[in-house]
Amino acid sequence: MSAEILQFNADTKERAEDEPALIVDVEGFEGPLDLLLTLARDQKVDLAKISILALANQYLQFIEEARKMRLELAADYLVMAAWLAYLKSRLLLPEAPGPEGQSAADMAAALALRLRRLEAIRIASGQLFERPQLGRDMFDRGAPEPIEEIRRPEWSATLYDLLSSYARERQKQALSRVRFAKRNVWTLAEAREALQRLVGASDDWARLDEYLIAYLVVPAMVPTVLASSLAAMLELVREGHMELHQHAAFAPIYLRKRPDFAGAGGTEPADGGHAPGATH
Amino acid sequence: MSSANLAEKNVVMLEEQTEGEQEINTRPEELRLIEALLFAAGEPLDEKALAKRLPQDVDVRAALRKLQTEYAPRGVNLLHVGNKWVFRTANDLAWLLTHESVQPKKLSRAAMETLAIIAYHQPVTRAEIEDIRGVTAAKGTIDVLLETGWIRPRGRRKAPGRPLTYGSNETFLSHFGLETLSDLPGLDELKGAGLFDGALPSGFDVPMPSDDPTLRDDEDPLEPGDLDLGLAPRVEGEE
Amino acid sequence: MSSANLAEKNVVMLEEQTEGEQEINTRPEELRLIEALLFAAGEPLDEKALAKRLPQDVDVRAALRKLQTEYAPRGVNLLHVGNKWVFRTANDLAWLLTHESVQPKKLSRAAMETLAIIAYHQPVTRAEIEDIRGVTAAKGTIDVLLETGWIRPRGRRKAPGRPLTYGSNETFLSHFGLETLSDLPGLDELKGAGLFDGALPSGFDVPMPSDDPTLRDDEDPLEPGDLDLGLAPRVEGEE
Repeated sequence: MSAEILQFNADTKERAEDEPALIVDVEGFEGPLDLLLTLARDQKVDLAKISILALANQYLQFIEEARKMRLELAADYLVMAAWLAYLKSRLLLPEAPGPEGQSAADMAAALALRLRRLEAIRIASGQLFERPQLGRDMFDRGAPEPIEEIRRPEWSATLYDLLSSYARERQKQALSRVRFAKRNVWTLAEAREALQRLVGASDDWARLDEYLIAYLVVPAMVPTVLASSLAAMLELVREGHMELHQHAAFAPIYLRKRPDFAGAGGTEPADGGHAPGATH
Repeated sequence: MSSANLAEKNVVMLEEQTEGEQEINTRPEELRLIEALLFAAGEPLDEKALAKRLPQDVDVRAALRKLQTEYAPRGVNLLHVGNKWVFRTANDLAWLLTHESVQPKKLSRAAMETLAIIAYHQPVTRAEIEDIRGVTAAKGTIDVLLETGWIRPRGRRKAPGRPLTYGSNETFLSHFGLETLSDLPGLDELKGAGLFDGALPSGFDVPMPSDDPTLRDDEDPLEPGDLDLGLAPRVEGEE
Repeated sequence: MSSANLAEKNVVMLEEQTEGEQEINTRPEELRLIEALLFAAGEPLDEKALAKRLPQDVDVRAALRKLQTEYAPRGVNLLHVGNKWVFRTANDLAWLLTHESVQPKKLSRAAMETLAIIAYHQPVTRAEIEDIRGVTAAKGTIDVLLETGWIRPRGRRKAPGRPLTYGSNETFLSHFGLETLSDLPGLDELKGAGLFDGALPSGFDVPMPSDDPTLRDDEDPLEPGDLDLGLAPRVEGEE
C-alpha cells in the first residue's frame, strides 16, 4: 500500500513568498498515521469497525485548517491527504468492477489494518517499557568478582630435543677447542721454567718424555711441548745446567741435572764457558 | 497479637535460627557452587559456562531451578534471561535502589516504538519500520538503538537495494528481564488481532517473534564491512 | 541408607519445597531490603548508610547478623570488614573462580642446551655451564629452567664464590620418560643415533650422568635462604 499510485499536485506554493516558513511536524504527532490514529480514537469505536470515510473527512479537514493557518506541513502529511482524498472519492462513487487493483473497500480495510497494527505496536511498546528494566528497576551485582585467569605455562620438550641439543653443543665446543689448542704453543720460556723445576726433582737420568707426559693433559699439545722443551733443553745444556743422553737417533732422550751444578739454582754459572756439549 | 500467635511466631523464629545449620546438612553443594559463580560473574552466564566449572554429574538446569525457587522471595532473585542466568535485585525494590540507577538516556517515543517493531517483527528493514509507523524514520533513531546494544543488524533482505535487516539480541532480553522473545508483553493481543498473519505485507508473516540468528529465506548474510559502519553495537570485551 | 534416614530425607525435601512460600510469610522484609542494597552496591556499606535507606524502625545490626547467619553456609557470604558489610563469594570456593589456562611454551635453543648440559654434567655450576657451552649464559636461562621445574639447585661448590650447583630432578625424568638418569644415552649411543658426526677429537668423552642427590666431595649443602631467591621452582599450590 503506497501513496505513490496517485499523482499529487499539492498547491503548497500558494503561500506568499515573503511569509516565513513555519515548518511543523503537526505538533505532537508522529506522522500522518499517528494523526489518523488519534482522530480515529476520537471516534471512540473499535478500530475494526471504524468509518474510514469519516476518518478521511476529519483528516482532510484538519489539513485544511492547518493550511489556513499557513502552517507548512511536512510532505508526509500532504501525501496522506492526497491519498485520502482519492480514497474518499472512490468510496463515494459506486464501485466500478475494475479488472485490476484493489477495490475502495479493500483499500479502506488495509488502512484500518495499518492503524490497528500501529496501535498494537504502540501498546506493546508501552508495555515493554513498563517492564522492570535493568539499571532502573533491577540491578546486577554492584561489585562483581571477575574470574581470575591464571596462566600456567606448560613447558614441553622432547628427549630428542634434549639429546640433539647436547650433542650439537658438545660437538661445537669440542671442535672449537681443538683449534684453540693448536694455537696454544708452549713458549721457550715456559718450557725452560718447567724443565728446570722438573729436573730439580731428581739427580738420576730420566726420560724427557716421561716428565713431559706428566704435564700433558691435552694430546694436541704434544708436538709443541716436545719442540719447545727440546729447544729449551739444548739451551740449558749449553749453559751448563743439564746433561742429555741419547743412545741413537729417535731413541728416548735422557736428561739429568749436572751434578756439579747442584744447589746452584737457575742462575748462570761463572764458569759456563767450559760446559761440555751434549754427548751424542 | 494474640498470645497464641505470639507463641507461634516464637517457634518460627526458633526454627529460623537453626536454618543455617540445617542447610549445611541438606543443601546440595552444587547450589553453593552455582550461587558463587553467578554472584561473582555479575553478568548473565549460560548453562554451558556453568557446567564447565561444575562437577560433571551436576544437573545444572535442575539446580538452577531450585536456586530460582529459593531466591524468589528474597531481595535478590535468580533470573533466566535469554538462555542465560543472572542474579538481580528483586524488581519490586526499585524504590530502594534509585540511588544506584545511572539515569539511562531516556528513549524518544519514536525510538521506543522502533525498538518494539524490531523486537516483535524481526527481522525487519528500516523501510518496513517506516511503513508500520507511517513516517520516515528520523535519522539517528536506529543509531540510538544500536548504541543501546539491544538491536543488531542481522543480514540483508533479498530485495532491491539489499537493505539491512535488524533484530534484537541477548542484551535486549537481559535488559527487560525476558526469558525468551515469546515473553514479550502484548503478544497475545497482537496475535489475536491477526497482526502477525498473512494479511500483512510480506515480511510480517512470521507467526511468532523469534531472534533465532539463523537467516530467513529472504535474508542474505551481512558482508564484511557491514559491521564497520558504526552501525554495529559495540561488542563487549571485543578490544 | 536406612529406611528411617530415607523417611527423614523425604520430610526435609518436602520442607524445602515449601521453603520459598514459608519465607514470604516469616522472613522479615528488611532482610530483603538489606540483601538488595548490599548486592547492588558497588562497595561495602556501613550500617549508617544502610539505615539511611531503610525504614526507621529497622534494627540494622540485628538484621545484618541474621543475614550473615543465613548466608554462612551458602556460596556467597556476608562479611563484616572494617565497619562495613559486603557480600563475597565463600572463601573455600576461590578455586571455582579462578580459571587456569595452560599456556604451552617451547624452550629456547639456549635453554635446551643448558638443560642438556645440566643433565649430563650435574652437579654443575653456572660458570661450568658457560665453560662447556663457550658462551656466557643469557641471564634468565637458568631461571626459565627452574620455572620448568626440571632442574634444582642442589648445593654449593667448594670454590671461590661458592657458586650454586644445579642438577636435574624427578620431574625431569618423568617429562622425558626416563626411568633413571643413567638411561640417558652415552657417547656411543649418541653417535649411533647420528647425533654426533665422526669428527670428534680423541679423548672426547660424554660423562656418565648421575642425579644421585648425595653431595659430592666438592659440594657444600644449600644454606637456608638459597631457595628463597626466586631461583627455586614454584611449588604448585603454594598460593
